[in-house]
Amino acid sequence: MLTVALDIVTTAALLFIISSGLLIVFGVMKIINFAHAAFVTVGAYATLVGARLGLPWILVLPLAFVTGAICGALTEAIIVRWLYRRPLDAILATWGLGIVIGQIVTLIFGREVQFVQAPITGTVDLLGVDYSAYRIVMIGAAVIVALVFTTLLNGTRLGLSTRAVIMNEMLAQGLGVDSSRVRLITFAIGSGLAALSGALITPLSSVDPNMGLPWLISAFMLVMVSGGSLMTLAVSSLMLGGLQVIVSTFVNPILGGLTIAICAAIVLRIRPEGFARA
Amino acid sequence: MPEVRQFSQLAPAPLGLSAKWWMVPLAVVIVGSIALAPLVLDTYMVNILIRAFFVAIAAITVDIVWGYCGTLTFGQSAFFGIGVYALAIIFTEYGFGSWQALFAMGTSVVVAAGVGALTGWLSFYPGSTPLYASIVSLVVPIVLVQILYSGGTFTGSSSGLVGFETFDLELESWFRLAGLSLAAVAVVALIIMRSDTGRLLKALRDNDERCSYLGINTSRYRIIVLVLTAIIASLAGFGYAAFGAVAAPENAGFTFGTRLIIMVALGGRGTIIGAIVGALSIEVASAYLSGSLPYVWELIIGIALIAVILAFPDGLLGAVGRLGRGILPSKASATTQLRPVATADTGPAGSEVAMKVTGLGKHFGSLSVLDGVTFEAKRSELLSLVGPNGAGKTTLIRCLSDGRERSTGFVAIAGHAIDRLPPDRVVQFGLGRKFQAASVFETLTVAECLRVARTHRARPSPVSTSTVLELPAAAIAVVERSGLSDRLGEEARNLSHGLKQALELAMVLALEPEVLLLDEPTAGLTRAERQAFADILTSLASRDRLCILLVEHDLDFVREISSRIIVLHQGKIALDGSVQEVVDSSLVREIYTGQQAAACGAEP
Amino acid sequence: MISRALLVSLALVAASGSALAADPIKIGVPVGLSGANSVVAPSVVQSAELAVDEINAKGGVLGRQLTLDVADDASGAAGAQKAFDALVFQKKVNVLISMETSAARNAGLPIVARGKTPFIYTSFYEGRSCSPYLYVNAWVPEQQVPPIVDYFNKEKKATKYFLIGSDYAFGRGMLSFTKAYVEKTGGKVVGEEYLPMDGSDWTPIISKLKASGADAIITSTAGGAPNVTLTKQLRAAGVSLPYGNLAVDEGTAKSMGADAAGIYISASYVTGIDSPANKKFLAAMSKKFGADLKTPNDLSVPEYEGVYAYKAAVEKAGSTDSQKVLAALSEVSVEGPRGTIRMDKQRHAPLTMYLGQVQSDGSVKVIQSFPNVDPGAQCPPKS
Amino acid sequence: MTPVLEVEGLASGYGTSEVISDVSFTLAQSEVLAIVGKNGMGKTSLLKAVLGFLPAWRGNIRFAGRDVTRLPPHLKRRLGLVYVPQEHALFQELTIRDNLRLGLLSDGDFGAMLEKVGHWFPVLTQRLQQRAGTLSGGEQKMLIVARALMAKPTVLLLDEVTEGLQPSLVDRLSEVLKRFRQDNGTSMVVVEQHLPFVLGIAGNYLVFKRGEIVDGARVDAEAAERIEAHMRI
Repeated sequence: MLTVALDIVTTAALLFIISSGLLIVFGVMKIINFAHAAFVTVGAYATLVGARLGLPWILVLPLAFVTGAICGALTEAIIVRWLYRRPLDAILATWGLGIVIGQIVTLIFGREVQFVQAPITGTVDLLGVDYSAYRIVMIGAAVIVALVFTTLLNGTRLGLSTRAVIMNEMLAQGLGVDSSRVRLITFAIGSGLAALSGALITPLSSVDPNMGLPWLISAFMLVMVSGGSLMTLAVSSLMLGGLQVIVSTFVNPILGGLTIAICAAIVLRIRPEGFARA
Repeated sequence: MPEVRQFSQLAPAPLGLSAKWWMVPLAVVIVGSIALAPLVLDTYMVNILIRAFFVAIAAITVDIVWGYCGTLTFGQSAFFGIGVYALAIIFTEYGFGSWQALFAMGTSVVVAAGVGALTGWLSFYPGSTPLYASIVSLVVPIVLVQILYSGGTFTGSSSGLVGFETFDLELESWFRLAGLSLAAVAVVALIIMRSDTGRLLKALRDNDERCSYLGINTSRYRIIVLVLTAIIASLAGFGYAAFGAVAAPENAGFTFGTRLIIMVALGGRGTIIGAIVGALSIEVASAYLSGSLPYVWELIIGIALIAVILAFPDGLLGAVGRLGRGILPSKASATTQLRPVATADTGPAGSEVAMKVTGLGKHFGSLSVLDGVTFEAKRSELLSLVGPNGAGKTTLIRCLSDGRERSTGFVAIAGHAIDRLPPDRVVQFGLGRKFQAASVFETLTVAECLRVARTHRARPSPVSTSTVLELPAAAIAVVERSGLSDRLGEEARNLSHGLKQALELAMVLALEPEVLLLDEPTAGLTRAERQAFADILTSLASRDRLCILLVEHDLDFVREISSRIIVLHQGKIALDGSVQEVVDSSLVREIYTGQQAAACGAEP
Repeated sequence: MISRALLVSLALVAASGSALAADPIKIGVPVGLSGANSVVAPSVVQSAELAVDEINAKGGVLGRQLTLDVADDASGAAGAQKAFDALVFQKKVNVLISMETSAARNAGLPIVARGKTPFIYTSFYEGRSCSPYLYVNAWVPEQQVPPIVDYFNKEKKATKYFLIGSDYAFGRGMLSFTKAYVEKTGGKVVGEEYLPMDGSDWTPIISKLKASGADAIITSTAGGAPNVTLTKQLRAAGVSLPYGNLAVDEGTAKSMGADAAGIYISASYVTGIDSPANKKFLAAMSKKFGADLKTPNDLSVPEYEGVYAYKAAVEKAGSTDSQKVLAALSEVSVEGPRGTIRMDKQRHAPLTMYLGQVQSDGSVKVIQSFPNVDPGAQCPPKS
Repeated sequence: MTPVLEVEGLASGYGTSEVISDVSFTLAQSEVLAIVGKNGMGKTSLLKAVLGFLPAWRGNIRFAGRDVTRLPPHLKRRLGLVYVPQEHALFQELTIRDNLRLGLLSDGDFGAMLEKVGHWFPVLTQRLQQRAGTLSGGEQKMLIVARALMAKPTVLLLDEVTEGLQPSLVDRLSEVLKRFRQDNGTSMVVVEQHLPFVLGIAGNYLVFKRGEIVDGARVDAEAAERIEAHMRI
C-alpha cells in the first residue's frame, strides 16, 4: 500500500516537472507549445553531451536548462510571436517545429538509444519499503521547481511584470512593461524548464529522438485541466497521476496509460475551467 | 403575388455564368484521365496513387471539419482506422464474401457514426471552445490505437491484420474505383460547401456567437457535420484496407491524424481542391523521397508546415488563389432577389407586454454588477438604457438574451420565461440582439449573411444556392435605406463600419423579432449614418411595433428618439421615466457630472 | 506522364531481355531505417553489403552480379507497403531479404504475393507466419525461450516467474509462449504485465513485481527505448532477480553498460561464438567497415546468411525464376557464422541457440549452447 | 520654450471606423488641460491614441520636441508620459504593494516613494498587503493616482479619475494633484465630466464632441456656463 502511495507521489512529481514548462507558457500567452516534447528531448541530449564532456551532474542541469531556453527564445522570436492571434495555428506550427527538432537531433546524434548514467542509483528504505532513490529525489526536484517558480513569479520584478501582463496586458504596457519582452522571456523559461525536465528523467528513461513524445499528451492534458496556475497543476498532477497509478496497479497499465487523457477530457466537459478555482 | 425587386451586382457575373459551360469538359477531362492514367503510369505509381486517393478522401473530411467549420481535428484518422479495421476484422473472422462485405461496410458506417456522435457530444456544447474540441479529437485516436494494440489476435495488435482475402480486382480497376470515388466525394463536398448549407458552416466558423444569437443551434450542426465526415472517412479507410489487404494501427493513429492536417494545411484549408492537392502531392512525394532519405523528408515536411502556417495561412492553393483574384475580377455570386415575406400580422397578436424583468441580479462572488433590476417594456416602446461606464448596461443586455447569465431574478420575452435557456432558444421566443461591435460573418457576402439569418425560417438547401432571398419588410427597409442593396454580392469584411452595423441590424430584423436589444449601435458612426439609424429605429417601433431596448452613450441621440429612459447606476435602476423626467432630473445630472448620487438606490 | 510512359516501356524492354547474363540480380532490402528498428537497421544493411561484395568478388551468381536496393519501411505497416511496392513493382527486385518488424513483414506479404517474389525474412519473431513466398532463417519462441527457462529452472531453482512486455504482437506472442512453457515445465507465472509500446513509466508494474514474490523475471519489450527504460527502472528499483530478456540484442546490451550487467539473453548468434566461420566473418566485417562498423548481432548475421541462402538456391535452380528458387530454398543449406542453416522445417530453420549473460563490461559470455533446436510447427493446418 | 506635448492633426479609430478626427492641441510645462464632453464622444480614445494604444492614422505627436507618434506605449511611459485609465486601471488580484511597485520601472527607490504615498493617501500604506480588489471604489482611485504619481511623470493623462467619487474625495484628489504639480512642474491632461473638479484644477479646457474639438478656452468666470451648455442632456 505504501508502495502505491510512493508510486502516486513520485509519478505526480514527474508529471508536474514535465508539465510545468508547458503550463508557464500557456499561462502567459494562452498558447499550447506542441514543441514542448521536442524541448524535453533537447534537454536530454544536452545532458548526454554534458555527461560526455565529463561535467558534474550539478552543471549538467543548468546546461540543459540554458540550451532549452535558447531554443525557446528563438522559437518565440521566429515562429510563435506571429501566431498569438491564431492559437490553433500556433499548435500546428509548434508541432511542425517538433518534427524539425526531432529530425535535427536524429541527424546529429543518430537514431539509436543513448545512455546517461544516473547520478543517484540504488534504493532507499522508507518504513520497510525499499524504493528507487532517484524517484524519491524527483519529489524533491518537483518541490524545488515549484518553489523556484513561485518565488520567481511572486518575488521578483520580472515575475511581477509577468503577472501584470497575464492579468491586463494593456494596463501593464501603460505602466512601462515591455510585454513582448516578457513573452520572449517567459517562453524561454518555459522551454528551459522543459529541457530541464528532460535532463531530470534521463536516469529513468532512454535518450532517443522521440523520448519526449509519450509525455506530451499527458502534460498537455494536465495543463488544460489546471488552467494556468502552478498550484492547480500540482493538484491535477496528484489527482490524475494518482488515478493513473491506481488504474495501472489495480486494473491494467494499458488502461492506466489512457487515464489522464480520458479523465481530463471528461473533467473539462463537465467543468470547462478544470480544477482552476476548484 | 408579392412584388419582386431586382438588384444588379457591382460586378456583373461573367465568371458566374461561365462557371456553367466549363464544368462539363472539366468533368470529362477528370473522368477521362482517371480512366486512362493506369495505362500510362507504371505499376508502382498506380499503387501509390490508389492509396493516395483514399487518403485524399480522408483529407477532404479534415478540410471540412477544420477548414470550413473551424475545428482543428486530429481525430479523423480514428474514423479512417475504424473503416480499415471493420473490413479487416470481419474478413478475417468470417472470410470474404458479398454479405461479409456488406456487413463490414455497414459496421464501419455504424461504428464511425457512433464514435463520431460521441466525440461530437463531448466536443460541442454551448460554451465549448475550439481548443477543447481539438483536445477531444486528440484523445479519440490515441484511445482507439491502444484498444487495437491490446486486442490480441482479434485486432492483430501492433502487427495489424493481414492475409485476409479481399476484393480481387485488377490494379487498373482499383485505380479507377479509387479515383472516381475521390472525384465523387470531392464534387459532392464542393457542391455542399458552395450551397446555402455550406455558407451556414462558414458562418459557424466565422462567428459562432452570432449564429446562436440568430437562433441557430450551432452545436447540433457541428455534431451532424462531424458524424457525416466520420462516415466518409471510415469508408475511405474501408477502401484503403480493401485494396491494401492490410490493417495497421498507424492507419488509425494520432500521427496519421496530424499528417492529414499537414496535407490540408499545405494544400489550402477551406478549399476542397487544396486538401486533394496536398494529400496527393505529399503521398506521392513521400513515396519517392521517404524511402531514400527518411529523415530529411520528415525535416522538409516540418519546415514546410511552419513556413506555410506563417507565410500563407490559407495554404499554397489559397496563396495562388489570392494571386488569381488579384488579376481576375472578384467572383460575384449569382444575382439575388430580395422578396418581402408576409410577416405575421403584428397587430393585436402577441401580448402588449413584450418584455418583463423582475428582481434580476448578476453577481461575481461578493461583487454584484446588477441588483434587483425590475421593469416592463411594451410593444412599440423605444426604451433607452443609459448610465455611466460600468453601470452594468451591457451585462443587463446579456442577462436578457442568455438564460444562463443572470444570477437571480426572472425574465420573460414575449410572454415566455427564458429560464436557463441558451441564446438560440431565447431568440426563438422573438428576441433579437445586436452587439456593440458590429458582429457579422466576415467572409460571407451581404446576401449570404442575410440568408444565414433566415436559417430557422427557411431551411438552407444542401445542394443549391437560392437566388431569391425572402426577408421581412423591416429588414428590406434597412437594406435599401443603408445602400446595402447595391452591395449584396460584397464580402462583409469589405464593408465600412457603418454598413456592417446596418447589415447586422438587418440580420437581426430578418429574425422577425418582437423585442430588439441594441448595444451602442451608433458608436463610431458618421452623423449621417446616425440620423439614418434614428429614423430606422423610430419607424421600427412605430410601424413594426417592435419593443426596442437601446443601450446608448450618446445622450443627444437618446433624447432624440426614446419614448422612455431607464438610468442605470452601479447596477441599480436609478430612474425610469419619460425623456422629460430624465432630462429634468437633478439626480441624473449628478450621476453624469460626477457627484455621488445620494439616492442612487431609489426605485422609481 | 508521357516521358514516364517511355521510361516504363524501356524498363519493360530491359526486363524482357533479362536473359542477358550481364544484367544484375537485384536483392531488395526493405528495412526500418527510421522508426523502432532504425537502431539495428544499419548493422543489417552492412552485413547484406558484405555478403554481396564477397559474392560479386567471386564472380557473382550464375555469372551475374548482385545489387542491393535498400528501402525504408519506417518500421511499420504503412511504410512497409510503400517500400515493398517500390522494390517489387518499381525496382522489380528478384528477391527480398530483410529483417523487419512483424507489422512491416505482414504488410509486405500481400504485395510479395502479388509480385510473386521470394521473401527471406531474417528477423527473429513471434512465429506462426506462413506464406508460400516467405522463408525464415531466424529463431521463433520455440527456439529462444526454452534455453532461458530451463536454465532458470535448473540452475536458479526458479519456480515463480514474472513476465513483463510491451503491448504488441512480439511482446504478447513471446510471453504467451513463455507462459505456456513455464507451466509445462512445472513453474508458475505469478504475473504478466504489459505497457503500451510508447510507454516509458514502468513504476506500477515494478511495484507489482516486487510485491509478487517472483524469483525470476522474463521480459519481452519492443527493442530500443522501452527495453532501456524498463531495465533502468528495474535497476533503479533495486531488482536483482534472475532476469531473462527476450528482446535485447548484444549491441544494445553493450551500450546499456552497468545497468545491463547480469541480464540473460538467448540468441542464435553472439559475437563470442568460437568458430572459424564466425572469426572469418567478423574479420571481414571490421576490414570492410572499420570505424563505421556496427556490431554484428542476432538480427544482422541472418541477413548475411540469407543472401548466401538465396545464392545457393538460385544456383541449385539454375535461374532466378521465383517458383524454382522458392522450391530450392528449402533444400539448400548455408555454412555461416551461426553454423549450418537449412530452412527445411515448414520454411523455418532449426538453429543452435546460445544462452549468454551480459557482463559488467557489456560483453556477452556464453554460458551454454543448445544445438539444432527445432522451430516446431509454424504452419499449423488451417482450421 | 517648446511645449512638452504637441498633438497635431491626430486621427485614429477602431477597425474601419474613425473615432478621432484631426485633433490638435499643445500642452505647456506644468499646464493642466481639461478635456470635457459627454460619454461616448471619444475622449478616452483620444488618450489611447496619444499613448499609442490606438494607431495614429494621420497626424503626429511630439513629446518634449521629439516625435513619438509611432512609439509603443511602454516606451512613452519610460519617457515620462503616464496614463491613468478610467476602467480596469488596477490589478485586482495583486496586493496594493505590488500595484504600487508597478508604478515604478524598478524597485530601486520604492521605499522613498512609499513614504510620499503615505503622505498623499495614508489609507493605502496602512494596507499594503491587501488585495487591490478588496478596496472600495474611492480607495481604488486613490491607489491608481498614487501609482501614477510615483512614476514622477512629466505629463500625466488622467481619464475620469473622479468618476463616482464622494465630493470629499474629489477635493482630496484635486488637492494632491495640485500640490504635486507645484512641486514637480508636472503637466496634466484631465479628461473629465466633473465640473467643479475641472474648474478647480485646469488652466485651459477643450470640449470634445464626436471625435472632434468643438470649443476650448481658458478656464475663467464664463467657463463654467459654456461647459455646462455642452454637457447638458
